[in-house]
Amino acid sequence: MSDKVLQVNDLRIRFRNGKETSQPIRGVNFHVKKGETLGIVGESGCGKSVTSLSVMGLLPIKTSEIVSGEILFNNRDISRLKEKEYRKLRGNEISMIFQEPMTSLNPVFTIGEQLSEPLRQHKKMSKSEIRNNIIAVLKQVGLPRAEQIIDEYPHQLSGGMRQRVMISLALLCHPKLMIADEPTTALDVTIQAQILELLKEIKVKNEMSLMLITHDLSVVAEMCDRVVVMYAGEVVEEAEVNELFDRPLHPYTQGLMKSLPSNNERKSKLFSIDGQVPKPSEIGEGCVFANRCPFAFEKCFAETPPAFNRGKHISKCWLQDPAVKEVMQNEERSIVNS
Amino acid sequence: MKNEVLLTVKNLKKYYEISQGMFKEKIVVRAVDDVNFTVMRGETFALVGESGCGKSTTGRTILRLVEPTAGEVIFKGTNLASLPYEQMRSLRKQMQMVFQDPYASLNPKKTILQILMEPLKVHNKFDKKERLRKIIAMLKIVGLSEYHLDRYPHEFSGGQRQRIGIARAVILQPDFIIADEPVSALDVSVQSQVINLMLELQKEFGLTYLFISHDLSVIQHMTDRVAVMYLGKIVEVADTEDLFRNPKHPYTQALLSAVPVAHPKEEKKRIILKGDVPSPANPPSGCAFHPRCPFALEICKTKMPEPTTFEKGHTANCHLYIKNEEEIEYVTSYS
Amino acid sequence: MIRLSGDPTALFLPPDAPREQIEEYREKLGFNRPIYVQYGDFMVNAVQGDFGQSLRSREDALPLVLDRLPATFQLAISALVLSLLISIPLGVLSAFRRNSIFDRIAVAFTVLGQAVPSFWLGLLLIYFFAAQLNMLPSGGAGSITHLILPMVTLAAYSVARFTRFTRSTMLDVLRKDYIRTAKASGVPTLRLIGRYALKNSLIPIITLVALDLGTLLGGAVITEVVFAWPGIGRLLMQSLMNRDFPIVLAGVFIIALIYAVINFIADVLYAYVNPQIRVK
Amino acid sequence: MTVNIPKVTHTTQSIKAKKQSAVVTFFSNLLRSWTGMVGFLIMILLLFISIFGQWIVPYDPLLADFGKKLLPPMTDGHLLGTDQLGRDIFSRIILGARVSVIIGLTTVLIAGTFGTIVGIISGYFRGWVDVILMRIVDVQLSFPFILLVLVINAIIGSGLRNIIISLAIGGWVIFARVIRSEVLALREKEFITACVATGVTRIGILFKHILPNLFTPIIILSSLQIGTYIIAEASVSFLGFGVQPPEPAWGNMLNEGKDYIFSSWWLITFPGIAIMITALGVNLFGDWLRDTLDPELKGE
Amino acid sequence: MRKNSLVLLVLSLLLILSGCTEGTAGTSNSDGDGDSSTSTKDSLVIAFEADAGTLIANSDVNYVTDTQIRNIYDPLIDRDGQSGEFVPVLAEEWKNVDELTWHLTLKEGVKFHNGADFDANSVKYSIDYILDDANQSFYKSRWVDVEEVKVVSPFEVEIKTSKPFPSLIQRITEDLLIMEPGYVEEVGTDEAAKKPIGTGAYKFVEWSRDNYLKLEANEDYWKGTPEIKKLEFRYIPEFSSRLSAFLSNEVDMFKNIPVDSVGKIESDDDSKVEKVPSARINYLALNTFYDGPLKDEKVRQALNHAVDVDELIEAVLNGNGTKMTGPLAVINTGYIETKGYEFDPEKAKSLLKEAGYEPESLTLTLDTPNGRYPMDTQVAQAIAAQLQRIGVKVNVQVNEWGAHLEKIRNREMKDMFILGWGPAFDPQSTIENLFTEVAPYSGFYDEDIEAKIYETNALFDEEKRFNGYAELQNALVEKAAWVPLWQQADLYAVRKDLNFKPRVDEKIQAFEMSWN
Repeated sequence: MSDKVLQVNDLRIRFRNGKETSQPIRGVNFHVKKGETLGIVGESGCGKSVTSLSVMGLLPIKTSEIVSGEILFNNRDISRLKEKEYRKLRGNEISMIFQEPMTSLNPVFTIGEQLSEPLRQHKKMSKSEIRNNIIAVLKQVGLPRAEQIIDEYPHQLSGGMRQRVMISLALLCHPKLMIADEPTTALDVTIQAQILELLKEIKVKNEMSLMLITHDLSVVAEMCDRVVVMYAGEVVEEAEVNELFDRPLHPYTQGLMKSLPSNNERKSKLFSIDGQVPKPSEIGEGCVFANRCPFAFEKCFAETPPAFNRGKHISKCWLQDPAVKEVMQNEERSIVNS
Repeated sequence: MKNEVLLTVKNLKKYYEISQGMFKEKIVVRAVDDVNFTVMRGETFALVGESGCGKSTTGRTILRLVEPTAGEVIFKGTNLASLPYEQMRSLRKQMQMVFQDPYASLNPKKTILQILMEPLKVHNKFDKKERLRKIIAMLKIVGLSEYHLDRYPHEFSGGQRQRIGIARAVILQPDFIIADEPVSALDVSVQSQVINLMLELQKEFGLTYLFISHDLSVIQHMTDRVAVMYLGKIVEVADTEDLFRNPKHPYTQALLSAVPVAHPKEEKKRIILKGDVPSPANPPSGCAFHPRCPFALEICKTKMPEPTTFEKGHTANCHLYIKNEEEIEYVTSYS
Repeated sequence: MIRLSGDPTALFLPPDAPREQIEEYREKLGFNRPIYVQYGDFMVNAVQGDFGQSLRSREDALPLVLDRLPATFQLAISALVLSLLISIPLGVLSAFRRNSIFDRIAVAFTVLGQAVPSFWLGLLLIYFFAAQLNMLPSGGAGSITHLILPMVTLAAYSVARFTRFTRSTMLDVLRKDYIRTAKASGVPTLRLIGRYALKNSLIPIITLVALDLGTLLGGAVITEVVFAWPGIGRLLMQSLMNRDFPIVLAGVFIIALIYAVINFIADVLYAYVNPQIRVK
Repeated sequence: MTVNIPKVTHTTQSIKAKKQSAVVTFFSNLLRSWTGMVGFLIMILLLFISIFGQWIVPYDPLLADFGKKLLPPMTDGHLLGTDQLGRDIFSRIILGARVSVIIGLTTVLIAGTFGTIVGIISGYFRGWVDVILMRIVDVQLSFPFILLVLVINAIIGSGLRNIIISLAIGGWVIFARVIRSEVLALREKEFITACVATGVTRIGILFKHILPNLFTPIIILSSLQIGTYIIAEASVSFLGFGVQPPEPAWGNMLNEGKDYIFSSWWLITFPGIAIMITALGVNLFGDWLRDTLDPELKGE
Repeated sequence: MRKNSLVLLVLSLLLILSGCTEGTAGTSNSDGDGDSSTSTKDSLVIAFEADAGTLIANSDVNYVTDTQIRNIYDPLIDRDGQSGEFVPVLAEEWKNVDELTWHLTLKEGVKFHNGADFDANSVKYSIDYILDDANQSFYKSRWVDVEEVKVVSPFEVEIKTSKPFPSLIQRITEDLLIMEPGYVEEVGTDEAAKKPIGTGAYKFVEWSRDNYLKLEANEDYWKGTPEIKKLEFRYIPEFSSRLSAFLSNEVDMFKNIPVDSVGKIESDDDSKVEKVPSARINYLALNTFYDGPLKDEKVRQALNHAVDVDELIEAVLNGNGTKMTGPLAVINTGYIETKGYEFDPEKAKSLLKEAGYEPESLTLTLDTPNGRYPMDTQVAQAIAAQLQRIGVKVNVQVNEWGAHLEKIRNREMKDMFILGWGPAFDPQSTIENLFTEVAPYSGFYDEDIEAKIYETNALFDEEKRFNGYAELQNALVEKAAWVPLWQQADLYAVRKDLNFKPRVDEKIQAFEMSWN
């Protein structure tokens, strides 16, 4: 099992807001292997960001709680580490880049001041060493004029440059795992292409694993080796990327792909998943997708489906139950071909 | 049907002056800089470009939500740009807008009934009873129902709000709707619902859309013609299919190539552009794209390119096409 | 604006002065003219820095006012420093340990602090520390002990306001993405708050402090009266009572000027901590 | 071709969300915050005694009784003692409440109305009107509020009516400022743009869309300003301007009492407590209102 | 790397603060503080409610100014502190040559603080200073009848008046202080107003506006060396603060204790209260300029019967006042005992009825200043309460002082108002200024009385003059122009071991004091 950098087992997280509690994450399992890029894909509110923050230990202390489950990083459970211990990991062995490069950099400190932080915290280096290191990394992420940029303030840089700065911040200590939470969502297409290219490149160069969180299936297609699909706080499907795009098993994944305009004939009516994601308070027994699923039958509303494996392709849908399959053998119910 | 010109935009300009303090000179931001295009009745005309390219401003300037600095906007033969306020106001029943942020564009203090009633009242359409019937019918068309009437915008989800926004735009039965990034704020699954709705409505009411978006896949799916904008200027105009199949302008080519693949097995040739979009306050000389253009020539730095016309009304503003065909062949295949 | 209710001549001339002389004075001082003429005249002179002479001492009003400036500065600045020294750590701590007992007490304190009128607080302090305990002088200037009570009185309101503001700004800042970024780089909590969050909160705090200086200067008027502090405020009050309006106007003018200057300084400081403005 | 109508899921929330009357919402919100509740109760109490005070006072607040001067609290049936003229302090405080309430409410009404009108004009019509109005506001804002009130009061003379006028003259600028910036912010809101796009008239936009959205900031600002006015009046009266004796106002009670600070502590204690409780109540209520009505500020 | 800017900010501000504090702390050396045990105390700190308006003589009529600068300047003639009689100071003798001429002989060998000699020129200069319009002296109105001051010899002057000026000596006594002509000429009036030079017992040291005035003993003082070497006047506007400063030994004496606080000071071991009936009188004016019931003499008399002055003195002033029955106080030179009105509510009611008023239907307005005279508002309210007893309703209107004066002068007063007058030694000033039609602060006018006033004022013969004023006093009482109240009691809080005898003319002369 040593090839798994990160393993998340049955993670459950609860949020408290006054007297109300909600569970944005309900029993999430996945892992990231050494050197691979894992995509976590899902729509807003599905819990993908909460998952990533929990790995970083950045969930708000007062209002959130890991109810159960474990987060194994290099086979060590870090889910209940003390803040001080966690700090040794953050920015050092696990690092993270965020969606909004505009707001994720502190406007009142220079790039150099901010980039020196992880090195100060985790490496014993002299000031000049730190500076040289930073300049090197800034160059590595393709920033021109690195020597000048180090003394500039974030507002003097464009969005793409800021995201590069963010990436270099995450790279400084040569982490084993980098989490990228929607790293290109706020960027223009041409800049997105630059950044994705850069991420691919540095992942290989730095021999690290990448956990890419996105709502954009095409980014997943572009970047990932393996994909986890999340819906309403649960992992509904997990597969190797080609496998997933060729044979999505879960109706939600199928619907998601089908509703992309590029997967539809021009000007035709797009496929769409009816209805909306249930609110946390509305989730009860049964499959979380049942209320929107075109194939839902009684069992879906009554019982929560377990994860069914088809090789390394896992999906949480009663349709994948061999028993059910038997019954419906003759009716091919995948909407991919409908 | 597509031969009737509905809207012509001629030399439209919108400059903003930004004061830099008392003693410094004002900066002039050329948000929209000499834009020309025509929209035919019944078609969906797209404006595409990256953030800050002026596509939204163009849309708003056409509707006089932003006063144009110069230029003409001829809608059904009337120049909107010089129309007195009151006349413009009454013309608005023929041209409506759908906004990107469905929450911000609905008055939080008004119920859905009030929001939908307002356009009817303002333009004095139908009598009172008729209005309510019309509103309920409209709600049903956009997929909401009668009992939503007394709700406030915050009680709806993003997708539902956008339906309300669309209902408000369509209820006056306008000829022309400008949709400014109508689906960008929505999740994929909801986005497809709204796109479907817009397509249905177009068929039902014979609407003409000016569709503003940065999302190339959406544009490819639902529009008839596309204008690509860069730094306040239109660099290329073509039929949608033509543009996606055969982009002429290097910027368009880069833009299309930057779109991530739809399937992991798909191989894609990429033109990765250098650097970022320059500020419209300080655009580069000559062709605004030249500092990032992989094919930039000497002339690009100094001279603004004129549009070159290709088959089927496909035009592109690029110096490359002034030269002979062979060279173009050479340059483009080199990429 | 020029003629206060109550004719100043009455207050300066001896009570047995005959009517003619009073009229003569009024004429000499220009009170017999229509108010708008007086006003216009005053404005013309004031712009040139000439506020006229004090009716009582027959000296130029402006130097008389400027004379008191150091005392007022001393009071206002020491109160400002005191309130910043208390309120910033308090607000930061309170924001950091949000909803803790400490935070609740701090919040209650600030709410209360904003409701206590400063002159009353001054009276209470005099009652306890001067009248009852006989520890501190109840008024006047001179030694540092004279400064304590008026300084505390004047600072109290600002402490409440600044604490409250620091707390909410800090809470705001702590929610910001860049704080999360810093956390994700492994920055320790203390450093996070002391260096990162604080500098960001400082920007709005500086603005507030500058804006509040008006309140502080206004409060200084009352505090100076309560504690007989020989500053502009007390001079103003006396002159108001005496209808010595050249002094009143010069004083009000000077205070407005100080306020403007301080706002300018705040702008400079603001630019200093906020690079978005500094580097354009 | 028929239009496809997507299904709409009826979430439990939307079914539950029946229209509640505003009053019910108000109180259910209020009950959830004990600080808001305390503030509200104080305000109700204040309103009550300012209306019915003259009938519930145990003694005539104006009647001097030299035989009973400077009695300490709880003697001879005087709950809070008597002052230097033998007047019952409790009764005077009760009657003083009316002065404070009248001043607080009237001033906010005058300053608020005027300031709001100026703010709307300035923010909505902009241009040179805005420039001129805001220059006036700026100039006035560079004078400390309390000082301005004091000077104005000295000019126009003391008394209840004049202190209200002074406070209003000193106070309208805050309203003008805040309302202007609200209007400016509202103008930029997309829903206003949407109104323009719909073809709503300018007047229609102002009255139907901007004004209703100003209601919340006006209410919040007013409630917070009342406390400021009450304290300012007390300060001015304390300094010998403002409300004049024998009319009992808390500020001038303190003014009269300050000479007795060494001998009779109760003269300066109780009126001060009354001011403090009032300001506290108004502020708590104002804070609560802001938190409830302005969701954008709700975080804190 | 930049240091935390907050720390910088705070440090810099602290620096400013400490700078300021040291500055002021340095100027006020530790005099006046405690050390009551040491026997060799030679400094005195006196608290005043307000600063001097100016330090130049002959300009500001305010008593606070006058009291202070009289320690620096000497007058020509002074009053005896107890009897109020004239006593020579820089003038050795004075005589009336004719109706329009006065002759004064001056003291020789007196030197100013700067070493200059005092002589007739100084006197001429000082009087001319008052008369010169350019100096805007507030005293001028009282001196307009002076035509010329003639230097007869170095120590003799002759004052010529344009019309008979019987009260000239009074004016000289009360107003005139002698300035050093050479010094004022040299430095100019502005400078002289900040750094005074006189012949007085104390020399100027330092003046911090609204803070303190410091003087030191003039060792060469012609009357002898003052025992108190350092004299400081400190300005503390609030009574409570003055009291606190006094009780904490910061201040050795102050004037005007509110009557309710007398006990507090008397109970202090280190302190005593000194008291003297002053030449300042308080009265209730029954305004005849207002067209109301008080135009009727009977009503005015009724009010005199209805107000119980004794009760007011006891209940409101705690006995600190000396009852008056007529317009003049015992201290006045022209005083005669008048027969006052008995306190008789029944009589009052019947008088009102005679005048055609039902007491219960009568509503009067009473204006009072606030804090100008001891317990003034309280007195007003007490009077209101007393009148209430016979059924007359009185609305008390409290005015801020300036407004009060203006109302009187503009004849905007309604039925009654409270006013004080003084220090009044000379009958003319009181009677002329309070009972004639044109006098600004008058509240009473009667044709016959006015004629009599002008007639008496012009008299030169002492006896005739006295009789004239005696007649007037009786007439005014009869016509019930006022409800005369009392002579104020001047109450001084004084350190127990200070030798101090309060003067009837309110002056505080440190030269007359010493420590035990």
